[in-house]
Amino acid sequence: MSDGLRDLEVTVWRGREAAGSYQRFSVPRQESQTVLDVIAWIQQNADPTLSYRYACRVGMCGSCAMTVNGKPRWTCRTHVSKVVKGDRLEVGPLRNLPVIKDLAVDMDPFFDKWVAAEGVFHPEKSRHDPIEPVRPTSEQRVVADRGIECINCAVCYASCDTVSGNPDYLGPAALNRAWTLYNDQRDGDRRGILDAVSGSGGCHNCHSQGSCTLYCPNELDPLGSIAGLKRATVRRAFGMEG
Amino acid sequence: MRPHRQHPLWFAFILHRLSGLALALFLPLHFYVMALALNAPEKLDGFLHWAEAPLVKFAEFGLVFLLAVHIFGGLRLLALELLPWSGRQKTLAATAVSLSFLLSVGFFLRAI
Amino acid sequence: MLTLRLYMLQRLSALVMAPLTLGHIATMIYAIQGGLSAEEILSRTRGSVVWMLFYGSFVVAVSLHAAIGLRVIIAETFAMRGRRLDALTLTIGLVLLVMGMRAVYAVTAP
Amino acid sequence: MTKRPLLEQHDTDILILGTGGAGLFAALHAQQTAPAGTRITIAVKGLLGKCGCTRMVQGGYNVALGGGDTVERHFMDTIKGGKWLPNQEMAWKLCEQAVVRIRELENEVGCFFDRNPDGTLHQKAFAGQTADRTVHKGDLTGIEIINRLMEQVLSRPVEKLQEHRAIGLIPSVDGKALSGVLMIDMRRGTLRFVRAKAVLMATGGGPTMYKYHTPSGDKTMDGLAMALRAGLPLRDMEMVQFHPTGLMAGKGTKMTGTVLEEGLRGAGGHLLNGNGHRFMFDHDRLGERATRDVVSRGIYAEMRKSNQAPHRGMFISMAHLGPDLVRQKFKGMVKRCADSGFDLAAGKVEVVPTAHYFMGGVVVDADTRTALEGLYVAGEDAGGAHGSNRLGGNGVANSTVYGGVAGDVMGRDVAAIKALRDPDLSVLDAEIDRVMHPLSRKPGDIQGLRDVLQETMWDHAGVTRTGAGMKRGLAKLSEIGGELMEMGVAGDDLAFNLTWHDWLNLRSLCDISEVITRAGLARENSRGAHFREDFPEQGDLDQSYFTVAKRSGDGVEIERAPVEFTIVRPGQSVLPEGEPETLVGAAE
Ligand SMILES: Cc1cc2nc3c(=O)[nH]c(=O)nc-3n(C[C@H](O)[C@H](O)[C@H](O)COP(=O)(O)OP(=O)(O)OC[C@H]3O[C@@H](n4cnc5c(N)ncnc54)[C@H](O)[C@@H]3O)c2cc1C
Ligand code: HEM
Ligand code: SF4
Ligand code: F3S
Ligand code: FES
Repeated sequence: MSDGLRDLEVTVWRGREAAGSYQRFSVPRQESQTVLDVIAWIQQNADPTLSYRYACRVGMCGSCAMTVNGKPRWTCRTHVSKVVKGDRLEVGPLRNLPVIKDLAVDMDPFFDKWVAAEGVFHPEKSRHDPIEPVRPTSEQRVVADRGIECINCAVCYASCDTVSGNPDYLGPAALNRAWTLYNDQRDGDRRGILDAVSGSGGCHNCHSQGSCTLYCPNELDPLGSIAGLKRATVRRAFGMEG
Repeated sequence: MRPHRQHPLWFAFILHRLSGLALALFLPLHFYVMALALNAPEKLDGFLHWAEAPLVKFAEFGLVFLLAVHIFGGLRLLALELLPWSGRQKTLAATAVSLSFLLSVGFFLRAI
Repeated sequence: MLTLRLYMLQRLSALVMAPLTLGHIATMIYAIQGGLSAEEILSRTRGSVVWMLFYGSFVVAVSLHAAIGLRVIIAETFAMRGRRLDALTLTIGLVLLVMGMRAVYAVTAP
Repeated sequence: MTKRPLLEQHDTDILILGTGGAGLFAALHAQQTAPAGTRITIAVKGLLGKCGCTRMVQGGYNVALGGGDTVERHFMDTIKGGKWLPNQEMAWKLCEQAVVRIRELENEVGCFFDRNPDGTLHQKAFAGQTADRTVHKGDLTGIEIINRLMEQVLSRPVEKLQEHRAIGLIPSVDGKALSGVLMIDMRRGTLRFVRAKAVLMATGGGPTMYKYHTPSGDKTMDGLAMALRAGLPLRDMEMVQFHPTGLMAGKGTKMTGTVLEEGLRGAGGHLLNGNGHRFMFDHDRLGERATRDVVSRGIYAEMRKSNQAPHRGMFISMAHLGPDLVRQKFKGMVKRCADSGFDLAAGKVEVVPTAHYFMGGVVVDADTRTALEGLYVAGEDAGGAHGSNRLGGNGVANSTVYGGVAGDVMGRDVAAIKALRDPDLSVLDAEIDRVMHPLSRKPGDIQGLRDVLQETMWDHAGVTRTGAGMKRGLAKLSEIGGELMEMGVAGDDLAFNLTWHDWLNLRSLCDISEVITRAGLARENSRGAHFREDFPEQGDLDQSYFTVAKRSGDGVEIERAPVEFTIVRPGQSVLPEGEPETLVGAAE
């Protein structure tokens, strides 16, 4: 299958947080091959100690994101031919998160911020109540639906330079979730959400760099969601609803 | 430049930041020069003559340019943040605004 | 670093400045085109309450705006936080305000 | 012998293994029912909520919510779909509690499922159902369910042990109850023994010992292998569900085996062989719209006949419906295929049946209790609710319903348990030896050996089976198992050492593969997912039996146990007289 195609020259980040370096591997090229396949090939055939993370392999779990030729990507859904530069591929861990080892990062800070942004549904009803009718075409619902299909892959988080500069910044994914919930008419604490995103790490720190929206593999628009939160908080500050 | 930064919105961001920074650094200077009017009017006059020199003219051009870049960048941001527009409209508006601004600045500078 | 309050101050000051700055540039271009000397410029602004308010509000707005803007840049670039950052923001704002007001006074005092 | 890593001790009250629908629901419910101050710990092989199959649920969640549909009807569909093998108490509770659970998911957890234009929940019908019953969120239902559950759990005081892999159930000194669970802290490569008063096993089965499979990479039958070693009875172990249309993209990519959704066939997609012949009507009058097992067997039979396709699969073709329509209706699927280089909308995509779900599991009662005190099992690890076949949409209903039940039951049970139990150290030692075994052997090609296992299971205990084939399979399996024990892993750095885990994965898969094959041999008829060419008849329904596998010495023993028709007997129905056969319009 690899006939006609030259081997890939892959450099992979090895090591832990502070100490580490790129290591070079030669990987046979195949017609159907994702970046994740390349990494798995290295672990299975060249260096059994290479560490990385994946689960679903189809773009649903958001565990496999890495930095590929300098850009954050979900590796299980990134075909090699789309990102390869000549025959070269450079793969590193996601930015902005602590590295556990090689290509695996600690995602806890990302999820801590998700919770800190009140990205958690606040129920008003219980399992004993009927399910609330919600018109799918209502303006609010349309807005909520736009941001709902996030797989928490942290690609946006890794792409954002504001996160790099400001470790307190909640980041695009958490804020996108907060905005989605804010527009969920069933949520019982929409004011609390606005409070949570108005602190010193809140939505107002976003400089609209737009990398989040550009790189989100699911074509979500955290940039737009964050702008929505900024508007909502300002409106409330002027006493216009909230 | 790091690959993840190579896209228009990030360029817009860094342009806005650098112009803002440059303006903030220039501003005290500007205030100082203006304050000369009170203490040493002749120095101010000398300064204004000096301002006719080509190099200084060029610097001035740079300053007006920075200011314009920053203002329109800022207006773009404010529109993006405060008006619930769709992404496409925002891009269109931004392009329109920046084009018109470039034209007008060019026009004014030539007139000087 | 930027809370809602600082954010609003920065955006509001920007909104105030936008027309002021454009007005200022236009005036200057007009003035310089006419080849005005310092004396001539000053003779028009001195004693004018309108110009004083014009430049005065610009100075107030820009002190706020630039101080907050620099605060963000400093915090993100040099990882400065907390009291020190607040103090620095305040200092920058005050320096700009004082210098700016001196300039306004110089240009518009009767 | 490599030095043993330090064994850390850790105590908690309720320990939950796995963060799929079952594990996360258990954590929430345990928190609601357990006495204040109860320590709840959730341990998972990957990241919390980001592994396992519940996240991968596409089609949706079965629940009878009126509009003519009833719990009785859902129950009858489940029993008939399972070909009269389900444990009827479990199936009933599944259908009944799904109604509560879906309201909980919407009202308390915050899931938002697709609505009709008037704002009510939208429901559709999967194959094998007699009502529009499946609640969904587009075709990414699992992401919505797990993300919302994950947020709730993350925001509560539940201790999380992420990238902690359970490797052994350790009984108490007297052997009567469970003391705790031995784990590997995968990030550091150290061992940890966690004692708990109640342990829920919700590691989600996962038939990934087949050449083509759909589940996530973390699922390798660890739970069932642990249960087997602990001497627990496992039922229905021959029942492996194949999804007819897995993507075939070649051997070197993890994309191979992943699901192309059911809806493609429902919408009118054609299945073609290498000559472009639409072959499904040769096998069934419903053609491509027949049930999963039938279509899987059709494709498999065709594959054995003709070898033309590049990787020997068949093709699904949608283009005749109009590429633009396909692109619009199956946006996610088209994009996913495009990412791996295939044009689903206008071209044809090679497909193959792929191992999808495991109906077998630990014998439990309808309260998730097992034969071992202190051990509870829910979700795909538990056997009984589905019998020989799981209806599309019943999988996630099962894991969420029984996860919640387990949480409630454990929360109440721990109140009565005074102290943690001390472990049987000899078992603990043996389990530690087992995981350390490969570290003192010469490294070998583990992936290569897994390929051999997957070929073996695919060929001999796959979509269709024969007695002779399964016997050959057993011989191969014993060779593979032997080879694995001689194969090692370089043990100098155990931190995040995936190759060590590959070895352990393969160990679990080998153990359960043997059970699947032996149970397949013991069932001498064809029911649901289990089809034997040498026994193609379903056998007497009234005399239905299920298989029960148990460890005996070093081997596995299979018994047959009669199905108890506690609610309904074959030929009867719990539906009122005169109810229509189906409520689903002929259009779909
Ligand atoms: C692609 C796909 C699509 C599906 N679509 C549908 C559908 O539309 N409708 C439907 O009803 N069902 C569907 N199913 C089936 C459904 O996903 C499962 O039935 C159900 O989600 C299983 O839930 P669970 O909680 O038991 O296990 P899972 O959700 O699989 O979770 C298992 C958990 O246990 C962890 N684990 C495994 N081993 C260990 C260990 N040794 N130590 C610690 N933790 C461990 C895993 O990492 C994971 O977190 C689908 C399955 C797949 C694969
Ligand atoms: C001469 C005057 C001005 C100075 C010295 C100045 C300075 C600055 C500085 C230093 C920043 C911080 C940049 C950053 O965070 O990256 C900034 C930001 C900003 N400025 Fe100005 N500015 C001036 C005028 C204006 C005007 C007239 C506008 C109005 C339209 C404006 C709009 C903005 C906005 C919206 C930001 C926020 C950018 C962000 O958060 O990313 N500025 N300014
Ligand atoms: S918003 Fe997009 S990029 Fe960010 S975590 Fe969610 S899916 Fe990933
Ligand atoms: S990249 Fe970062 S700065 Fe804002 S628009 Fe996105 S969060
Ligand atoms: S492995 Fe799940 S998103 Fe890539």
